[in-house]
Amino acid sequence: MSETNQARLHVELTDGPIDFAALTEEVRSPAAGAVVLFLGTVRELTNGRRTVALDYEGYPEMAKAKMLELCRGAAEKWPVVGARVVHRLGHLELGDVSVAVAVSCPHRKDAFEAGRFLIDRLKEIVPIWKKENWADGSTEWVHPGSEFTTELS
Amino acid sequence: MSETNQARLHVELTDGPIDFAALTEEVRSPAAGAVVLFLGTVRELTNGRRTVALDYEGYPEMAKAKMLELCRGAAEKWPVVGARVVHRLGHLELGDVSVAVAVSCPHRKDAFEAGRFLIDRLKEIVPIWKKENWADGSTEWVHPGSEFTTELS
Amino acid sequence: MTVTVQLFARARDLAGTSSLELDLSEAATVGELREVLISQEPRLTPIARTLLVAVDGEYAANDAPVREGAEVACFPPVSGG
Amino acid sequence: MTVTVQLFARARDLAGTSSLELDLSEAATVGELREVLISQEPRLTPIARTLLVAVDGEYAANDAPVREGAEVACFPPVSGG
Repeated sequence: MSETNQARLHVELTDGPIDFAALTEEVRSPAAGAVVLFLGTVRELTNGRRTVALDYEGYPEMAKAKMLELCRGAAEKWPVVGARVVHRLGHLELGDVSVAVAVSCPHRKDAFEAGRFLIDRLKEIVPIWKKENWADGSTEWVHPGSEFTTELS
Repeated sequence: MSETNQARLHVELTDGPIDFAALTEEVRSPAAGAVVLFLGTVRELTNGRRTVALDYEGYPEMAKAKMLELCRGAAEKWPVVGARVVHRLGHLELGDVSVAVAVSCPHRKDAFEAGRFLIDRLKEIVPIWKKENWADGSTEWVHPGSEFTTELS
Repeated sequence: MTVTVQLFARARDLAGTSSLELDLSEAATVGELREVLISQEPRLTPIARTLLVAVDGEYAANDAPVREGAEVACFPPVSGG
Repeated sequence: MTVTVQLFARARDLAGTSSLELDLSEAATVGELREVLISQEPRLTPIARTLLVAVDGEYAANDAPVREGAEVACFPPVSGG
């Protein structure tokens, strides 16, 4: 089977900045006419509250296994030429890139759908958690679906 | 009005390689939690035929005006923090990036939709044309909706 | 009046030139411009049906007026991206 | 048998530790593990309802078995990205 027909998939967790330009280069290919890169970045405002930083924690082995599972799932649903999923852990400042998804397909519709699938599902099943560092000095784990009080740090 | 509320939009035509990493950096912002980059690249196979290169020609003033019009349209439909649309003209080899769209929004759903809108509409209304250089030595303008014979070069 | 028409892509290749001067009536429309264009340059006939016309940077329908000094361009359906 | 449970995020913060040893019956299920976890570490009660359990890297339902030597982790709903 030629390289063209093999979906080249790679996932990574990192404590440092994500080199999204390199990820994008890695999925480019003459077999693909379309590349979609998604970056999640640390946003200042969430429901009107001001964030100064986020701390990301992961369950590394399972997180990587689930990220690779998602890449394989995408490659089953769409003609993926290459896919990369990288998540950063640790302390991130405003504007920092927390997650990058890069995917290439022959045509753009598939590349957009595969990219959207990868980030949507990552947020649902990959065991990584973020803690908000609010501007008022409090911190708070973000756990969708659970209700809890703010812990003042 | 703060910078956060101003959609920073920029379009460009270029004869050289597109620095998509720089474009992506330009739309990043603490006001945006999501960045989507789309790259169109020169694909080797189209309906089973082998391409060796593409030549892109544009009607520059109108192309840039239409690209900016699309950015403004996107910024009306979605909360766009920043958008960049760059198209390359001239002779492109296999794998080269012909077009780049970078867009940032507070949330990923909007960023994906705005990115998809920009590239879909670009292909419909921006006056740029590509000529296929097939591996068999023939060349052919790609003009959707028109039927024409192949011109042997 | 005389109007200069820019041609692009396959339209330019077929006509063998990137611009043409057309003699139009004073109250000419885009539709009339198309007719004069094809009669003056019949090599454009194969793409006459799909040819697009832009006047001053905007796509123009056949009933749109063409004023003296307007920037006019004719070209096939676009295929960028 | 004794099973080590890794805790993450708010679960670790509430328990004040990143892992706990639990004494389980030989034919224990994930459901039993949850009960033992909360009774041994009642500070996890506020998130007991939403706590997820992974066994050997896979999400596990309450009726799934927990075998000796399995890698077990308990954590709140994920919030990466």
